[in-house]
Amino acid sequence: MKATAEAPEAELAPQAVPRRSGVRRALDAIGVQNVSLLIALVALVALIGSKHSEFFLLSNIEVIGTAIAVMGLLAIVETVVILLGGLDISVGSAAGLGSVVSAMVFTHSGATLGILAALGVGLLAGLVNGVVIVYGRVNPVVATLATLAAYKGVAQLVSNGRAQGYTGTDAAFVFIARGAIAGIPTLIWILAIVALIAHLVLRYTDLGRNIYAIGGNDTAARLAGININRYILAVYAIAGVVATLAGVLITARTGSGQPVSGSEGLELQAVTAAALGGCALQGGRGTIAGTMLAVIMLGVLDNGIILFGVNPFWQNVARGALLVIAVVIMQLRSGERRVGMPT
Amino acid sequence: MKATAEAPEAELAPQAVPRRSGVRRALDAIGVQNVSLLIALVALVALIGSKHSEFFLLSNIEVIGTAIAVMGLLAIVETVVILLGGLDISVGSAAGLGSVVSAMVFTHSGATLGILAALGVGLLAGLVNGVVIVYGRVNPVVATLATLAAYKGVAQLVSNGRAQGYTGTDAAFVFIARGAIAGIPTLIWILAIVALIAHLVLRYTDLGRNIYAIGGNDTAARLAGININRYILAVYAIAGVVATLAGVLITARTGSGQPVSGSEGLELQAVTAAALGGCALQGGRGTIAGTMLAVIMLGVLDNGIILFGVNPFWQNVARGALLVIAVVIMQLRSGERRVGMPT
Amino acid sequence: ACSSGQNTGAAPGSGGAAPKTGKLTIALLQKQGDQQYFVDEATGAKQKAQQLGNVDVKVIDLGTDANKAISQLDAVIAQKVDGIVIVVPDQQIGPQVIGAAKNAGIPLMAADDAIKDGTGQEAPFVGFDGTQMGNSVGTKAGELFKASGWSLSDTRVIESWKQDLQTCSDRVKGAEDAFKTATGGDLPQQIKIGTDNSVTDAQNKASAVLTSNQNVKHWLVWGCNDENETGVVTALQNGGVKPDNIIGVGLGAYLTCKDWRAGQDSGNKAALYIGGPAVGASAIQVMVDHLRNSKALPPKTIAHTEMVDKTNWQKSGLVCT
Amino acid sequence: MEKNEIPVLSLTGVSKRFAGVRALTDVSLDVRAGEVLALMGENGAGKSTLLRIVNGDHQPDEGHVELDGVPVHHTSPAAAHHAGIRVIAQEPEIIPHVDVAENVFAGALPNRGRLFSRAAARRQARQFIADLGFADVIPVDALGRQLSPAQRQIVEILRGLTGKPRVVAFDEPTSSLSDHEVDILFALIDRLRAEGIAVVYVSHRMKEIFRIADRIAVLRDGALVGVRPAGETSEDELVRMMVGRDLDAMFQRTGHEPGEVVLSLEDVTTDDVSDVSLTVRQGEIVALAGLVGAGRSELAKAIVGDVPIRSGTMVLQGKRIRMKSPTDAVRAGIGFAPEERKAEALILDRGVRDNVSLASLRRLSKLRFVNQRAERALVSRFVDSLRIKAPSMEQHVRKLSGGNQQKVVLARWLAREPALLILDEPTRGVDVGAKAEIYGIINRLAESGTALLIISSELPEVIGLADRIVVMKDGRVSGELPARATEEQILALAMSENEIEEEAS
Ligand SMILES: Nc1ncnc2c1ncn2[C@@H]1O[C@H](COP(=O)(O)OP(=O)(O)OP(=O)(O)O)[C@@H](O)[C@H]1O
Ligand SMILES: Nc1ncnc2c1ncn2[C@@H]1O[C@H](COP(=O)(O)OP(=O)(O)OP(=O)(O)O)[C@@H](O)[C@H]1O
Ligand SMILES: O[C@@H]1[C@@H](O)[C@@H](O)CO[C@H]1O
Ligand SMILES: [Mg+2]
Ligand SMILES: [Mg+2]
Repeated sequence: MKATAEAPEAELAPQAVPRRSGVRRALDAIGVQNVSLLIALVALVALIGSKHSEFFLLSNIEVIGTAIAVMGLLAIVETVVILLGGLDISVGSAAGLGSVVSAMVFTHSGATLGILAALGVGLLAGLVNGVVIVYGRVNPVVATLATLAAYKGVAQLVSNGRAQGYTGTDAAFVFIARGAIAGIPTLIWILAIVALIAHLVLRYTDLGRNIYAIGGNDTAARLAGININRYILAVYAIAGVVATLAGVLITARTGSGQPVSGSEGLELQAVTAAALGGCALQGGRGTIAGTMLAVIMLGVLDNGIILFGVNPFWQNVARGALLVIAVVIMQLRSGERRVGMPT
Repeated sequence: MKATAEAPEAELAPQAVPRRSGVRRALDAIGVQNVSLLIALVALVALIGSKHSEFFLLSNIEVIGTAIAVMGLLAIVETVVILLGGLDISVGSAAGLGSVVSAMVFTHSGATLGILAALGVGLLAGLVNGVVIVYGRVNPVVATLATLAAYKGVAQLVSNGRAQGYTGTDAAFVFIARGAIAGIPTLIWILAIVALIAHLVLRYTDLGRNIYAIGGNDTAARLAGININRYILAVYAIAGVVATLAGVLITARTGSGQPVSGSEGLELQAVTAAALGGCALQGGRGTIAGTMLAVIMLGVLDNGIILFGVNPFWQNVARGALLVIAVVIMQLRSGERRVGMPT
Repeated sequence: ACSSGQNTGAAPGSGGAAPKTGKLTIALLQKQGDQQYFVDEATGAKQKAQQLGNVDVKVIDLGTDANKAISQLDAVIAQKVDGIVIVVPDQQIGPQVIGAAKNAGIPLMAADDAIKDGTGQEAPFVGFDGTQMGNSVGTKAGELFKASGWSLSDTRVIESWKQDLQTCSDRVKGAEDAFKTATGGDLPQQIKIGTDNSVTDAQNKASAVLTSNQNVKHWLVWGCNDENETGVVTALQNGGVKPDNIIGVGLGAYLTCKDWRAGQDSGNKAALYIGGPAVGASAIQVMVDHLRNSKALPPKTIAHTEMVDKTNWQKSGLVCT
Repeated sequence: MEKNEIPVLSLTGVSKRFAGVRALTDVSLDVRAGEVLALMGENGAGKSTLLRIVNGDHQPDEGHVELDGVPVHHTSPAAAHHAGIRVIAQEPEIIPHVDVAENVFAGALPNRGRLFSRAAARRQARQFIADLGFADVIPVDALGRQLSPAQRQIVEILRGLTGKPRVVAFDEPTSSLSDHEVDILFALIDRLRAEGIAVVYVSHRMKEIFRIADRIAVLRDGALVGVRPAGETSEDELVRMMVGRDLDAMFQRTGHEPGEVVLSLEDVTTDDVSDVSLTVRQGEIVALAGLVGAGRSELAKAIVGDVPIRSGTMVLQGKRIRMKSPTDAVRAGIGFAPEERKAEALILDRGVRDNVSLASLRRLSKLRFVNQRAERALVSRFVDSLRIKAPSMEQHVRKLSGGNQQKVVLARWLAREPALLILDEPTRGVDVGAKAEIYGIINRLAESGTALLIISSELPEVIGLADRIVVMKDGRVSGELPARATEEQILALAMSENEIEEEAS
């Protein structure tokens, strides 16, 4: 066992940074992945800011913060689902469903009930996903691709395909969309609070640790006596609730319930953010911090592209290219050897 | 556990069917998964046909065949990519790129060069994916989500966002879109030939067997002397070529180069078909036969939904629900126990 | 039995077929069928069908996918519907669409976006003209701009649209041209935003625009549709621009009307009401007339449009949900 | 502890069938408090299946399980776990991206309310690991995926001892451990016995069985052949019970002159291995001995190009060569069967056929099409000679017993017939009968001129097979011994001075 004693760090090489200095230790706590993301983010900010100093205006930073709120919420729950070893593609249409339900119920019964109804529908939608997956034995990708279509249809059916209600004069919805607490926009607060809760639960409770265990090796988790099914059901249910919460934000921001147009494509963005933030799609690996960094980076990217006034076709190219570059930098720093499929 | 005790066969059925009778042997060769899909397909056909005898019109069956050609091609290569343990979300926009390139080059230099140019661009696009994944160490989902955006942008840029050219009077393109050989539409031939080649390669050559091995356990494959990187590059390159071939079909069918019509969700349909057809998204498990059955089933489903004249909102619900039902039937027949994430 | 796929023989024309009796099935294929405008159009079509009796309308959403349009068109042809009304996702596929219907001898008409066959001959059309719609928007914006007394130099126009949709580009161009004519002057500096035609996308992108134009005082806003226009206006207002400093002219009026109905002060000053239900209804009306009574399909049925604002929208027949 | 009348665990008439296989037939067995019951049987005899029934992972088709005389129907491992039943699985299940502390306490994390503290968990884990004697082998803050096979095995053992176990079953716990860890484990089992816990111990190693067991139960083809008190039976009797006949001598080394040098390493240094020089000749069997972590597997991977060589030279069949990847190595005629069958060698969801022929496909194909008949012939030759127990050649490897999976890995490389064959722990989990067969095959390969480098932690195997024994310690060669060296000689070279002292005291 001498070898171990003498060089315990190096031999655990690929990912484990040796823990020597305080800086090192701090970096380790953040994770190489996150440090790289941070570097990529700083580089991006420097690039944009050097040409467009307006970027640093407080108002612009608020703009970025509010623009990412909806997608950020979805990225957070997507992260939890991915950590568990699943995937939830249906979050986009669940958000659309939440948006119309909140606006419609609001019209009849006020904001509180409207929001609660939306979250209730989200709970149901999430549970349906969970049940289909666990008891119907349907692969999570197929299951949630199917419910992506189904929930979209339901949102269209209940709204008859029309934008619903008008929340632009309601104090609660206006507060969500444009209010602020301690000078910080409500939307940013909501995102930050959800992120913080997710972070704390994942990191500091046995529930969170069990999610990592299940996603990392479900056989190990099962044999160790963890009730995997219950976790899957619960996590999908929560994903549904948070997705409809995102829908409530869409309603508040746009002033009406949007059955589909407000939420289309959000699911892929959420998955992208999670993956960019370092989640392994096989499960068991990733952090909320990483995902949030990725969400911010995507938000900054979109903002910068508009500041530069890039033509929208170039925007697609730029977005794709920058995404690749960010990940390449991040990965090459980790020094993994270049064989096979990266995770 | 009574269930288990009473049906010990069912419990482990999927692959371990002992080879007793001829029937058993035949079923074994097809695979339980495929048998279940076949049953689901027959049930669906019976349901539609019982209400709408027009379904069985030869012309309608041809329509289904030609309608699935584009998506079918993408599903085939997606299957190969998934078997290898990867994913290619960019096939949709690669198809769009192929479509505009074929139409634009055609306008200047004729059909043959137009088609070759498209396939060449596809090869390049596929190689870029492969290089980014293998040497850039970018997770295949993130990489191809990024190139999904990038290739879409490129297609828009070269075409200035407009449909390109007019191929509706060109003999070659017309032959592809509406011609027939031995009474069977050219589009169906193309799909069938590509499917057959993929099937033969996967099943009967060392290349195919190595693809299964890499997807099943890449470390094992590597240590057995397989050059994994070369396989990944080659498979992504082929995926690019076939995606642009699908783009050529789009051009032929629509009569013009369509920059984005391929990327409006075709990639998710291709993944859905592969997964429904029994591909495990972790890699190493799945067949072209299963995927093709799933493609046909999705085609029949779409066709039936039109026959029934279902309102488009219900269509989404119905599509989602039927997809789930089909998989649930399939899975429950396999008798797998209901714990954890299904694969 | 090889076939080159070329059309052979005389294609049955769309006129002069024997009148049909009994139940009619008409397929309505629409691009972006999940957009409110098209949802309304489909509703109008169905109501008209019910009113005429014994007519079945099959509504099919094509998204923005031209390839899907061909597949679904093939399917309804194979299923032998009696007539086809199509809103194409891309006008370039006109020749294929017209050719396929002609080959099958099924009468076809285009709605919303006109299409031509290979020889340049237009298919019977019902709907609006993109450029003309844009003209109405530009004219109204021009009038409001003149009345406001703003100067060109402290004003910007935000134009927001899905840049790979031809009809959207036509509308924006139409608005620009008409604005100049109406004001007899130049356009203020333009800021063009590419969106996916959804409210949220327009809103997110416009927020960032505000950042890089801190010292602009006044804003003009138009776009492809109400989604784009209201999204931009909302973003400006959320960013602290007073409604008085915004002149937004919508296209569709189905979203702008929400502010008006609520009596909310807003930058949405006017909108071109386009009667989606009316387009759907008249498409079915002419098609059924053609099928039952052998009336020729009229080459152009331009639907009613009307510029509305918070004072008069209710009179136009616009239903605000 | 006095021996209770009522056994802690008892099985009555337990049967279990899988498609095409009778895994267990009418097995009745008792385990008492404070005893170690050894469970033996050939590969595929049903040992692991029996343990999976005990821990609720499988349900018996017939029969039932009793705990303290009360019938229990555990429908999940969670339920059995709750009742105090622990089964330490044959294949360690490790959670890759969390640390050792969380791996050990998986499912029963130390927390206050729902709150989890990493520092507290590590502290407790460190304490727990030290209490059980593995402090110097397992770093608590390493991540699961960074652990070596031996460490994984130990983590699996530790996990099974958390909480308040009443019954602990070890399914071949020592198959990837070397003697040092085995000793710690046995001390631990003695402690469990003293605490009145009922212990079941599965192993193919006779030496261990006689060292640790009170009674020995033997399974053959899923049926219980008999139970013997350890003091009243012999190796020969057990073998007869297991295989139904006497075995020939285990090792039949036919000494002969080795030929040309096939592989020669000079001062090879990698990240974990330093200055290794060694040669292997045609027809020679060189064994690499050493403790866990000595760097033997690393060296093997360096030879096949899977781990970079930082300095030094490698000469293969007279040519200086530098492998960039295992692809180069296989092409150059080197075969390598890695030690971790599940992670590194098997395609679990493919059949026996695909797994065995994997490295030979090129040779079996013409114009890239695999000649299926030749393939089947090749595979069935090895299925027969290694006695791989599977209902058919298409059976997915996942469904084979552990030992049979190991045989599949070996078959892949034996079928390939390379000029130099490197086998890392070739007989892990393989039963006595099959071991003899494998030794026979290795011997025949050597006779036909193959150069063999065999890494093994089982000293009898090293001594019985090798023409020469190279011993490694801390990443370096610490000495070389001729054939027929003694275990003591090998151990002396394998252990550092202070370890020897500890061992002595
Ligand atoms: N899930 C399964 N499906 C099908 N057959 C199985 C399954 N699990 C075990 N078997 C079969 O049951 C038999 C008993 O296997 P088991 O794993 O209990 O053997 P074992 O005695 O533990 O062998 P080893 O010493 O090799 O570990 C074997 O033939 C094996 O192939
Ligand atoms: N005690 C240990 N602590 C940490 N890492 C270890 C330990 N033992 C082995 N390793 C890992 O094993 C590698 C070197 O050991 P290697 O596996 O080559 O040794 P070995 O002699 O084959 O022993 P083993 O029986 O464990 O395979 C190191 O790189 C290290 O990652
Ligand atoms: O896309 C637009 C839609 O938004 C509506 O304005 C009507 O015309 C369509 O082309
Ligand atoms: Mg076993
Ligand atoms: Mg080793």
